[in-house]
Amino acid sequence: MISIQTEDFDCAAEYAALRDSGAGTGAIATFTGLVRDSGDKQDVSGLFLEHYPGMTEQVIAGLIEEASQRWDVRKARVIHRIGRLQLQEQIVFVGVCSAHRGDAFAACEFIMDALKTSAPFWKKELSEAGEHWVEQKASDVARGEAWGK
Amino acid sequence: MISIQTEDFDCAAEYAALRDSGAGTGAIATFTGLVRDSGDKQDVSGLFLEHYPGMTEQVIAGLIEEASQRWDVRKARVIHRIGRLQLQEQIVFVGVCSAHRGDAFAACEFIMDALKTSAPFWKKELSEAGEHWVEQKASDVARGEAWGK
Amino acid sequence: MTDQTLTVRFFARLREELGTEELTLPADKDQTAGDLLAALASRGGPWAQLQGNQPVMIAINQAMAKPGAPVKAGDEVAFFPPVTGG
Amino acid sequence: MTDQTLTVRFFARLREELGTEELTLPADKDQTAGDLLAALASRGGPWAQLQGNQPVMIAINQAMAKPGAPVKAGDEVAFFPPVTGG
Repeated sequence: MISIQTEDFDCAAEYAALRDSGAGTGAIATFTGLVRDSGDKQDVSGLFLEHYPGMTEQVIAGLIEEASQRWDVRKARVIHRIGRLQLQEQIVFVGVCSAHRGDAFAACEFIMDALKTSAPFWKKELSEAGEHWVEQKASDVARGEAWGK
Repeated sequence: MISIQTEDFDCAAEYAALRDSGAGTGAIATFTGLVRDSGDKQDVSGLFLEHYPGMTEQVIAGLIEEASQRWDVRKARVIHRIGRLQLQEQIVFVGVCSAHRGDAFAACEFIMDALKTSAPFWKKELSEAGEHWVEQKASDVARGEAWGK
Repeated sequence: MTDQTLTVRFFARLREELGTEELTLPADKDQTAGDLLAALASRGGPWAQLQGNQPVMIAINQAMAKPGAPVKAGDEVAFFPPVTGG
Repeated sequence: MTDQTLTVRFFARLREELGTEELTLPADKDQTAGDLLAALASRGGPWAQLQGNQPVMIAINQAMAKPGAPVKAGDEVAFFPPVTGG
């Protein structure tokens, strides 16, 4: 399930929903991204997140589908926030449940890494000094490519 | 922080505590293991978990220390239950918060993998057919060794 | 006529710097996304950056595409900077 | 005298099959964990498995150790099957 939303999300509710996925589930891996005080520049006070409605959901659905073909995925959940976010607010949640530990970790990390380089979101960092659009990082591209096909 | 306990744990409270770790935190990775219905044998109805008190805590503290040397780790939390557990109960929780996504994933997965092959816990599977001690899996040993030093 | 036009959308830094969210353009025959980008860049001013040093990503009908991909009437073509979500 | 003995502990399958959680044994001079294991295995019956086909892990004073590691008076030596937590 995929949600793109301005409002915050509740990791506890998401975890409970992931856990409710049958007696064969043995592993749940989750990732949450928070707004940090240092991004491309220092003293970041918040973010503005823009996305491409429609395409975003399609891209993420494709990533979940790919993860499900490569690993045992019982349930996968992706939430990504848009709009204006304050320091330490939650930005993104990826949760995967699986029969096996290795599959849960791999699918969760793959979805997160691939989302960062292929889902159409753009981040603007806000600070007292002004605002600027974040540049894509070579390290993120490398992490995305490392998953191969 | 490390807890070895018979009682269940609350992932929501653990997540909230991990999140409260300063404005430099950008990433939280968690893993939870649940009792599955098929382990070494089928139709598992529960587990009994034994541990070596004292040594367990020392080994896990060493793993967290090693993870903190290898990656950016702002906070790490490990909970492992002992005693009798029913199907789908939570067994283990590992949570790591970090400045960076890659570090959070790596440290969390490393601690979990290394715990499985070095922390003195032993699992007995319970089923209608009887009970038996679980054998260590070659795949777990391989995953542990893959982290090298 | 919708049938003879295509929609062009811009996001993030491009949207801001071009001061444009969306355009409706006549759909030329045998046109690629790269042709469209070149035509827009030739408008000059901020538009020139569409063929500048900074990479421009292309999506056709909400799927990532290469400059050589054909675009036709009715298509939704989007141009944007490399993505930075997550 | 505590000074002249060491404690041996067993866990999990070994604890059950040996019917023993803990032993207090005299501490011999120049003894290794492997010597101790051999001495216990020579008791026969279920004890023979301590030198059987199944691997036996060793901890000395709550840290993993090899069979060649020396054990001395006051030490806590533990023998157990490969671990299976998590």
